Amino acid sequence: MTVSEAAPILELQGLNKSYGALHVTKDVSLTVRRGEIHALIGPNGAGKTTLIGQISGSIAPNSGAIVFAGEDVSSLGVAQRARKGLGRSFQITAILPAFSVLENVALAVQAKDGHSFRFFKRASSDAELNNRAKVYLEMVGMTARAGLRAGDLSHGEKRVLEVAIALAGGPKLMLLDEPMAGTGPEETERLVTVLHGLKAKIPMLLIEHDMSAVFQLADRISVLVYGEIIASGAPEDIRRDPAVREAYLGGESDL
Amino acid sequence: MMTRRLTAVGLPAALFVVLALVPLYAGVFDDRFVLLFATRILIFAIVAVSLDFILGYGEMVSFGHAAYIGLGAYAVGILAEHDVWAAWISFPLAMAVCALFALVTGAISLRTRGVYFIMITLAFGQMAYYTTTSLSAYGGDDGLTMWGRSELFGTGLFNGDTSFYYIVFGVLLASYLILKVMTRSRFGRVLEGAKQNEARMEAIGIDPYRYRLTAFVLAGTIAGLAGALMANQAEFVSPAYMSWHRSGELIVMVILGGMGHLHGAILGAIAYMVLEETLSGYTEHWRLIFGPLLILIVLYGKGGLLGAIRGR
Amino acid sequence: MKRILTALAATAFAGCAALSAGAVPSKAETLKIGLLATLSGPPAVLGQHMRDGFLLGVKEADGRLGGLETEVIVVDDELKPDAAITKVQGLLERDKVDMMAGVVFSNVMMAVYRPIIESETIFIGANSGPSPIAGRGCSPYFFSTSWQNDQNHEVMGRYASDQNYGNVIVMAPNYQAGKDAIAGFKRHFRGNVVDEIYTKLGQLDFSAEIARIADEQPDAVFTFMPGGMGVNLVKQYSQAGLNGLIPFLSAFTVDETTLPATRDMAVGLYGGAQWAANLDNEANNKFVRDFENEYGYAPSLYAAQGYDAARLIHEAVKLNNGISDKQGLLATLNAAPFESVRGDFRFNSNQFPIQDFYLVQAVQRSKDVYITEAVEKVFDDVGDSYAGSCRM
Amino acid sequence: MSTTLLAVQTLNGLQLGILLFLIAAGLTLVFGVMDFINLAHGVQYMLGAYLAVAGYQLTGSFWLALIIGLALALFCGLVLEFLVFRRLYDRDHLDQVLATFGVILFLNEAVKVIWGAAPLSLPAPNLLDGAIPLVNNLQYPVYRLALIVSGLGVAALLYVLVTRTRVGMLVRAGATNPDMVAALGVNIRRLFMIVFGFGTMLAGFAGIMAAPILSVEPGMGDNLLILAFVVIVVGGIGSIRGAFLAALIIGLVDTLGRSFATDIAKLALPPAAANDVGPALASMLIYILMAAVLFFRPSGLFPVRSA
Repeated sequence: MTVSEAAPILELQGLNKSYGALHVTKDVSLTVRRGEIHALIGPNGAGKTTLIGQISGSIAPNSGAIVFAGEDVSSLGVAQRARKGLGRSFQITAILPAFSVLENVALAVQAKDGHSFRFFKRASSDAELNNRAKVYLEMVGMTARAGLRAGDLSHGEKRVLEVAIALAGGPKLMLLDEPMAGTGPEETERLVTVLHGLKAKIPMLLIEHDMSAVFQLADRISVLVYGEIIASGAPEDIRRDPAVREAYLGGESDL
Repeated sequence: MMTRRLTAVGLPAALFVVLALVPLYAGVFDDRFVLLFATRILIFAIVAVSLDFILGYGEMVSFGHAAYIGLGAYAVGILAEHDVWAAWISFPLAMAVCALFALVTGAISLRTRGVYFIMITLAFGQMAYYTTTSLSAYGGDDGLTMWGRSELFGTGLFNGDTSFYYIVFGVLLASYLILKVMTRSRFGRVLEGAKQNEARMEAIGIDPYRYRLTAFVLAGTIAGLAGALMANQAEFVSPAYMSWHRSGELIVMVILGGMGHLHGAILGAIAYMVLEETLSGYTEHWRLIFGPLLILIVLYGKGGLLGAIRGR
Repeated sequence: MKRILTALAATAFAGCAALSAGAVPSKAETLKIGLLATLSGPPAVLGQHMRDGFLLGVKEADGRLGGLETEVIVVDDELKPDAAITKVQGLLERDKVDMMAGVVFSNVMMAVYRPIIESETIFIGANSGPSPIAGRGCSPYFFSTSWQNDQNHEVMGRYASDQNYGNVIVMAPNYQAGKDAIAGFKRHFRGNVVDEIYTKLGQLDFSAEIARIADEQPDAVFTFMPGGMGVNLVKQYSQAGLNGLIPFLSAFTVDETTLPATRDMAVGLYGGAQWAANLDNEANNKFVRDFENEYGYAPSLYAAQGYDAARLIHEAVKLNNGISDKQGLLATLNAAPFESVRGDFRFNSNQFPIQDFYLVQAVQRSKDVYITEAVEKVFDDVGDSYAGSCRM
Repeated sequence: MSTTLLAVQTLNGLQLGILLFLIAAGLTLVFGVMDFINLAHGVQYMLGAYLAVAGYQLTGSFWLALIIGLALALFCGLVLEFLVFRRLYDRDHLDQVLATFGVILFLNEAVKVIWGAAPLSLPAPNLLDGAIPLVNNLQYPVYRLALIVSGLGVAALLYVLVTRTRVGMLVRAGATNPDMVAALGVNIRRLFMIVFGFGTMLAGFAGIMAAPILSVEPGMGDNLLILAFVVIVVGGIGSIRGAFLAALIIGLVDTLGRSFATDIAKLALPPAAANDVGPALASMLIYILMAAVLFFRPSGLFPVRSA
């Protein structure tokens, strides 16, 4: 089975969103298939944040549907979609800074279990929780940092931790919102390696500015401009697409 | 790391040991007032601990927490007015009333955040306050005198100064331990995680609302229990127990002590009330000293008294 | 760790030590009195008048009430009933006071009454007189130098009847004292109460109520609006042009504690009281003169009650040769062996006063001094209506 | 219940609303722009009233008292800013609550020590001392009309300042996105000081304007502070327009509630019970209103800062 034939994990069907006269999402349709990394790129102000909000559930579209793992999730809230298997990282680092690295991940494991109304057993000595959390830290190569306060990590490590947290939820899809934002070249490389290793297991929708990372990772790329998908396809096709060049780089070309 | 562990365990342990010895001090020095005053402090400490549970761990700044003292006290007082003195009836009832009130008001209040939450809890507190002031049948604003104390299976434990002190002490210790254990449980992690980053909690599939509501109800219930004790301590119930000034004082106690540790709240309640009592003994205008003192504590003692003790 | 423990212990014991400071057992030749008054928040002025009156009484006895070296411990109840209980416990247990006096507000009175009388401490109430204390809950240890709460309102009810006011609107804050006030007014009022308005406690703006009064055009208005509420109401009533159009009858609303703020706007308004500055008797003339000399402001009925409380203690203790014979002292106190500033004064069976009540009116005495003056005696030698249910 | 009475009560309600707006405007401005919970706003209002009374005792003129009161209120505000508040801007809300609570305790007591516990008065100026006949016996005090005019004036001034000036632009930007303003290289400290000083003046002005109709006494600001918070929360924190509308709504609801709650309760209940329920309900009405507004719009009527 090739990637292109696999069943879609996420399908956006004709999403529209406007704020007053401002039409920020225009009839956006997009699919992410199992086994692929689908990158969404676009210049600033293209409406990526609004689109992510609609996918994750914090913003309600005016029309259109979001089908996730074969189910219409359009009317579900953020937490409900997350429980269905939609993991995500944030554009602005969203970890729990006062918790340790391990605790951050353990909390996500606990959330997946759905057993959070346990009042008396001490969570930090819950071996099952911790062992499972350690597995995810291992996957992203952060085992050595497990005991550290998450807020004390370097920026790049925080981004990696976010990926681990998202992983710990056992996601069917990861929605990664600019994971490389603000990271240095070495850290970017590390993230690329981590994501590349995960690709086979978990499909991803990657929103990213760092073009070299996008072209290293993505199987398919969609380009969002002024709230509209102007092109969608394999990286080589996108690289060659004149409309993309025009809109994205104003004619310049070193995509 | 080692010292931190010691402070986290040693300080509250020392605190409780000192508190347990107060009746001894009172006995040796024949000072009944210290015992009575300490009883009152501990009742406020129970309320402060319950407030710290939602404030320090869950970032729910309830500006109506005094309402639970009043509701709990009124439950006991009104039952006593109808000649029901059994603590095993009145105390659970007081807690149930408060739990219900917390459930309803919390369910509404928790839709809001930050200052909006502060104000909506104030609104509910004020509603409770105005309701009791117009309860003519139970004395309205003049309050309701209890002509005795609750009865615990015929033991008379509520009547002795020392035995009542230890009842209050026991409730405080139990509240503290139960809440402390909870803060370290899975439940507590969710509460604290939601305080640190709500979006992250939702993204991993946890909607903090239910957890916050549970904590809110729990805190209200414990405060109601303290209210039931307060009715017994004062043998008098009054709407003044639930004025917004009192809610404000409770918040101040928690911040003063250092929030988010539970024993900080106890320390805060002790410090606040002892300071008030001592200063007002020196001068009628003690607020001229107390006000600036609070400011100095904020400006220079970050993390309240606990922060100061830790020397951070 | 050690540092923490030491610090903690030090704090705790410093606290205890501070709390027990002054715990000296009282000797026979001294008299220690705890004076509980509201001295903070907006109503502080009432407590201040009462305290100043009491302290003047002590001062005039050269600091020796009944010949005993007298120490008055003034305590602010902050208008918090539960806090007041603790403070009273402090006075009784730590300071070992021989007597208690004072209390401005009824909710505080109701809270502290039981602990005081149950400790069998003599308690001279200098203001609040709620009905339970005058009636069923009366005690041989409690004496009042003021009135039962309803009485000043009854004065106005009687006066309104005497004036043949057919239609009256009554208005009070929505709390117990307000409801008692209106019940008291109605007790002696034969006309028709066309409207009862209950306002919010601590209300600022009365324009809605005033519009309603103007709309209904009653023969008179009776109100009980203590403290700042009264100031707001009087100002706004006057600004709305109703002064002189609709007679304004009140109790505890227009007196020397509020006149500094209402001044001309209150002049001519009526109140009911058991005391006024112009009651012509020797004790009163001396009191008013000395009070103004001492404190530089005009005394109110609260000050007069406080002063009388001190004078009652002074004379009774003197007659009784000290305080060691408590039963004897109770009997002496009961005989009210002193010249009250309000003239006629004796104790009823419930140890509340039997006294005269007057219609008083606000007047301007000099450029900056506004006072109330008695213009008519409404009740002669009356007791309150709860004395019957007091069994001692 | 006559239509004229209803009309008069509506007018009274609007006027109470204007008074509330005067007090709430400064609070919402400081809160919105600086994200600073200033519990001391109430005592600054009180200070304005007292300073004006002092000014009046000195000069015998309301207008001079107004100027003196405003100037001194500004001065005291800036002193407080220098000594306390500027150290609190980057602290969290609870630190601000605790410290400004300390300021309340101190100033309430200080006022009592300086001016005594008895309520004081500030007479309305002769120019505004009369009354206009309305209906029946009722006259409408000119001073209250002046109060309405000054409230509308403040609203207009704020509107112009916020929409038409550079500082106003920064204020608006600061309310919606404080980080951005700081990033633009604006001297945020100075901006804060200006806003705070202005907020102080507004509080003082409200106190002075209220003094002729309300009692000037220690602690007079405490309950008003709560009302002002109700107003700004209902309106949406930081929104001048929200504060204005919310103040009017609350003034109206409170006044009409007080006027008619008992009558309405009498329709359903026996008179004695109605006399219990009506006033209690009237006292709670604004809190019920606030709870209801926040239930349906958790960030107030006109939320400024999008979450």
